[in-house]
Amino acid sequence: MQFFERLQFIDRRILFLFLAAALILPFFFPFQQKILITQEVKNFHRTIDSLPEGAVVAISFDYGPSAMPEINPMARAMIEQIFQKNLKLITYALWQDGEPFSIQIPEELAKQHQKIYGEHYVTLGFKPGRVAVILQMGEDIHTAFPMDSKGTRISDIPLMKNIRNYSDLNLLIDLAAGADPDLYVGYAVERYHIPFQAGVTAVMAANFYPYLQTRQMKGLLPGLKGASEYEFMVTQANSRQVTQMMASQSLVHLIMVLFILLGNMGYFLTKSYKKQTQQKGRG
Amino acid sequence: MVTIAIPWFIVLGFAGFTVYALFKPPLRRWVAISIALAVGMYMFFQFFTTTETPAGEYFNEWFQRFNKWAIIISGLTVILAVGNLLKIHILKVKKLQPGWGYSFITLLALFTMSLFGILGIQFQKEGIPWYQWTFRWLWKTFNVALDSSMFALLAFFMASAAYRAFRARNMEASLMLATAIIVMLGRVPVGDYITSAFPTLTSWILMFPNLAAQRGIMMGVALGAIATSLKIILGIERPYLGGAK
Amino acid sequence: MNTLTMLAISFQPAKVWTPDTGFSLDGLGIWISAILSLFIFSFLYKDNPLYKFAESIFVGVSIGYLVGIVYHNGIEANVYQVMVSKLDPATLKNLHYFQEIKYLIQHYHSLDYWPLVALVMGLLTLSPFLTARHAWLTSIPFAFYMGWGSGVAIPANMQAAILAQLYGTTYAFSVVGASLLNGTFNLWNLLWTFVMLLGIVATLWYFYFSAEHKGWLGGGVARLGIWFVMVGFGAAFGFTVMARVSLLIGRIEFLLKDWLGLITY
Amino acid sequence: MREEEISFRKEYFIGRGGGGELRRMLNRLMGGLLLVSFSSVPAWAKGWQRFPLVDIERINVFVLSVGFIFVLLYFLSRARKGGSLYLRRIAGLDAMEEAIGRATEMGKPIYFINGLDPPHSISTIAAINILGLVARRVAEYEAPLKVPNVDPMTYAVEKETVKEAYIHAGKADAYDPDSVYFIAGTQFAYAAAVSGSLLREKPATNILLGYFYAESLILAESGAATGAIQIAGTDAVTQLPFFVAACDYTLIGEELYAASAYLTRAPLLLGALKAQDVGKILSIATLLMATFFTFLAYAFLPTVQESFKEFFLNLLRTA
Repeated sequence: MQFFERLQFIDRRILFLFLAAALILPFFFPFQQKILITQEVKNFHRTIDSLPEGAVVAISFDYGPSAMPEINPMARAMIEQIFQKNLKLITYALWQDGEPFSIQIPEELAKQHQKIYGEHYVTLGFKPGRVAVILQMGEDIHTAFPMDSKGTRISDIPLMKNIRNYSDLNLLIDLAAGADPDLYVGYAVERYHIPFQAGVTAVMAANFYPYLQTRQMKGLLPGLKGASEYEFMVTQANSRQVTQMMASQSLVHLIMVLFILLGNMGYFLTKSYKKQTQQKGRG
Repeated sequence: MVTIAIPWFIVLGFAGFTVYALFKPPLRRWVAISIALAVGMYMFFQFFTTTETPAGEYFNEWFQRFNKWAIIISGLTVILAVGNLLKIHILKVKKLQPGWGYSFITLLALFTMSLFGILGIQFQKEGIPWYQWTFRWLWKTFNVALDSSMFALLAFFMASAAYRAFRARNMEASLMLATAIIVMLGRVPVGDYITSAFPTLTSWILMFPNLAAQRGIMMGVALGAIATSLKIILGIERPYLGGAK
Repeated sequence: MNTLTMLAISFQPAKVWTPDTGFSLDGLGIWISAILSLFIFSFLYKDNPLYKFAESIFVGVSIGYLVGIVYHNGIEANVYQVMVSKLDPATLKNLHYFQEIKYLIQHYHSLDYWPLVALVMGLLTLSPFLTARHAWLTSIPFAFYMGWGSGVAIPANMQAAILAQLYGTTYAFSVVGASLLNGTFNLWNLLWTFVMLLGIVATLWYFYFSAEHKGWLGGGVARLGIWFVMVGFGAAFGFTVMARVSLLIGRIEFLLKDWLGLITY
Repeated sequence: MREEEISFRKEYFIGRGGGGELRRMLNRLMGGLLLVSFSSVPAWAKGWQRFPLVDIERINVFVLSVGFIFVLLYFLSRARKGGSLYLRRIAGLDAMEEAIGRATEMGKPIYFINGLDPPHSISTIAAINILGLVARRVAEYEAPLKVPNVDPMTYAVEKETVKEAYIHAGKADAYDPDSVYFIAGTQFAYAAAVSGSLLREKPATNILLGYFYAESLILAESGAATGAIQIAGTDAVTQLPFFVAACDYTLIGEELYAASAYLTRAPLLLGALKAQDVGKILSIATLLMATFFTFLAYAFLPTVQESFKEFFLNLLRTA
């Protein structure tokens, strides 16, 4: 009996040890895993893929450094695909902590693809107000963002000259660590009828599946898995970083499931053992 | 001409009312209540108007103006955050309460970061590179490291909570446990190596039962949000009065 | 690939100072970041002064960062720049502060004054810190903001979270129904669509408080509702495990790669 | 009236005319009514004819929203007058009663932990309402109560609430002014401090009500480790799974408001809850009817007009 009971109360330091091992080992012994691409990610890829050359895509960076490992790979792959397809890109941030990402990532990739700031892409920077910004962008982006992240008036930027509001954008993408896609669906998609999709942290992902069925969201990238699938679709191979992260992720999930099962086994065995002894006592 | 003057009358009317209320304490809360009512009603009804006529455009112009104001005001609520932080920590340092050292560090971090933030993100005037560089460096060193470590910490708690507290006590908990395990295995490639049923089942769970539950919850939450919004507009519930009733 | 040699050879911690390039702020930043991360992780053992130290810095810098970024992106861009939007930016750029003020006063007729209303309203949030008697003034910006938010929230919720969801469910049935006629019928589709409907109805019924959940129908549907909710929560739980682990992996990667240089790619 | 003006008005009032047959029907109806009512407008009021009218595309949203306003106002006024509004008893409340009883038997403290949100957020209001009743019951049993706090404003409100509850129960001398206390000002510090004292004191019962963030996990887990009976309630959907996993009883989402309204009969909560219930039952009815008839029409009535088949779809269409 003691053994069963002990299964339920393994010291958490042992659990942490296993966890740490599962996390760190794949960094030194990396292994490639098969990538199975889910429908929501396929849809996400196709939405961008089916846009005509020169179409305009806006990406909203609504996450902070804490969600960086999950969402940065998405952002990179997404901008990669956009630049490969010769689409125009606008980035901005509704979370103050997302602003540096909304500037750095496009700039890095623009260098690789020889894209020119102001013609092929624009970074508008951060704006407080969330719903207010989403609504005002539907009416007039030029008044929601009077200046870009560099301090130029956006009416002086060639790319922004013909872009007034959502009706001039071909696609809106939200990279979110919170409930911002809810706000986009409520205030932009329904009100202004703009095609929309999102890449989100796994914490929020389960909440957004209703929007996929109603097509309020064209596609969804849920968490690191979504990022790895999408990256695979765009570049035909995963980057080393994402491969390794997925490897660690796999092992950790296995360990966690194992421990949960152990705990429950202990729970049930203890319970049935207690029942048995009670019956004996009665008899 | 008259139509252009109307909004000015309204804005000045509210301003006048506010000034009047400065001397008439019983009237004070009515300033806020009437503003919430007027703005809320306007935003509500504007949704149902078209913009296809001059009058509709005029309606829309005010809608946009309110949006722009909301952007500015929500930016300025940072004053509240800073004010509260200063109030708590300055007091602590002044009275040398236990832990005043930490408060001092918080204050120091706050001042350094806001100073370099304000000087560092130079827009119109040519920026001083030293400030800009320091600002980015501070952000990368402190904000990124602390924010991401803070949340990385949760993984450990998550693991120990999942192991120690997650028991199939009853039907409900068992269902949740089973789903969680399937999703955990179905969302990593390893699950597919065990059996290809995991990813398939995960997709099914997400697209049907999960969707149904989330949609049900979503509709309930939306009804709640509508009810709360209505109560705020109509002044039945007055969260904006806060402590200053 | 010989992974073990990789481990042995590539131990290259971030360098604060090298003979060739001299002092490196980047290296220093990485060291500070890493040490602060370890301070935070020490919380796992127990709450301790190191953790508290890191946490107090975090509270300070996160708000400090907000101050800087809101000042520029919120106030400078959306108040000042909108006010002077009719003036020539190039001229303004070359003026010094006093000249700029003088220039603005001279061109007072071509300024846009509307943003000032919001600025004044927003600055009223300062009132509790300045005067106790007129602390109530702070309710004005909040009343505006909450009234505004509530006004837009009602139709948005009604449209996106209620009507559109009802539409989506009904639409799924129209597709299944039409498939009976055009020969693409699949029994599973019908079944799963029905499961979806059942789940939505049962969940809504579970959260219906005006009737007792009794009898085989009322009680049964409510029970079904909570089962669906639990499956939803299970999915969320599984996803959350995934998310939290990803964040930790990201942090460990920073420590192993950027700080210690144990892995190189 | 000139021909072009009529056509202008027709076009104007009738709107863009998108959507299906039902919407077109509604358009015609509305447009016709408006046309009739405006055809006799005197010349001096001509300017008003150009005043914007309802965007016919959004008429269904308008009707439902306005309808909901009236339902809400009706129930609020009834709740205020003290009319009898039926709410079913939430199962979690029995569990709470039991848990308080158990704590008394064991002579161990009861912890009441509320989330990080300030006192004006709806979940904190609900939690404070329940705290009042819990405190009264605790005072009757004379069990020790502990309420650690993170938000200074919530702290002040809860202190008053607990004190009043003790006075109400006639046990004013048993009230311990330190039972409600401020423990830490930030999220994780709060979680650490509370979980530390949970592990030290091993309370018999933990009640976690309010709006929780990532700290929910730490709190619920350390509570479960001590073997306390845990009752949780929150409307933070992302945190609910942890509570369900680690607590003996969980009030899910709106159940928290319902429990609060049931106990206190607070008109604000009660009225809103009843209005939401009407919304829910209407949604259920619409769903069942719409899916059933739409399915039947599409599956078995191939010859019927498209507009008939799309009746419900048009009614619900928003885009």
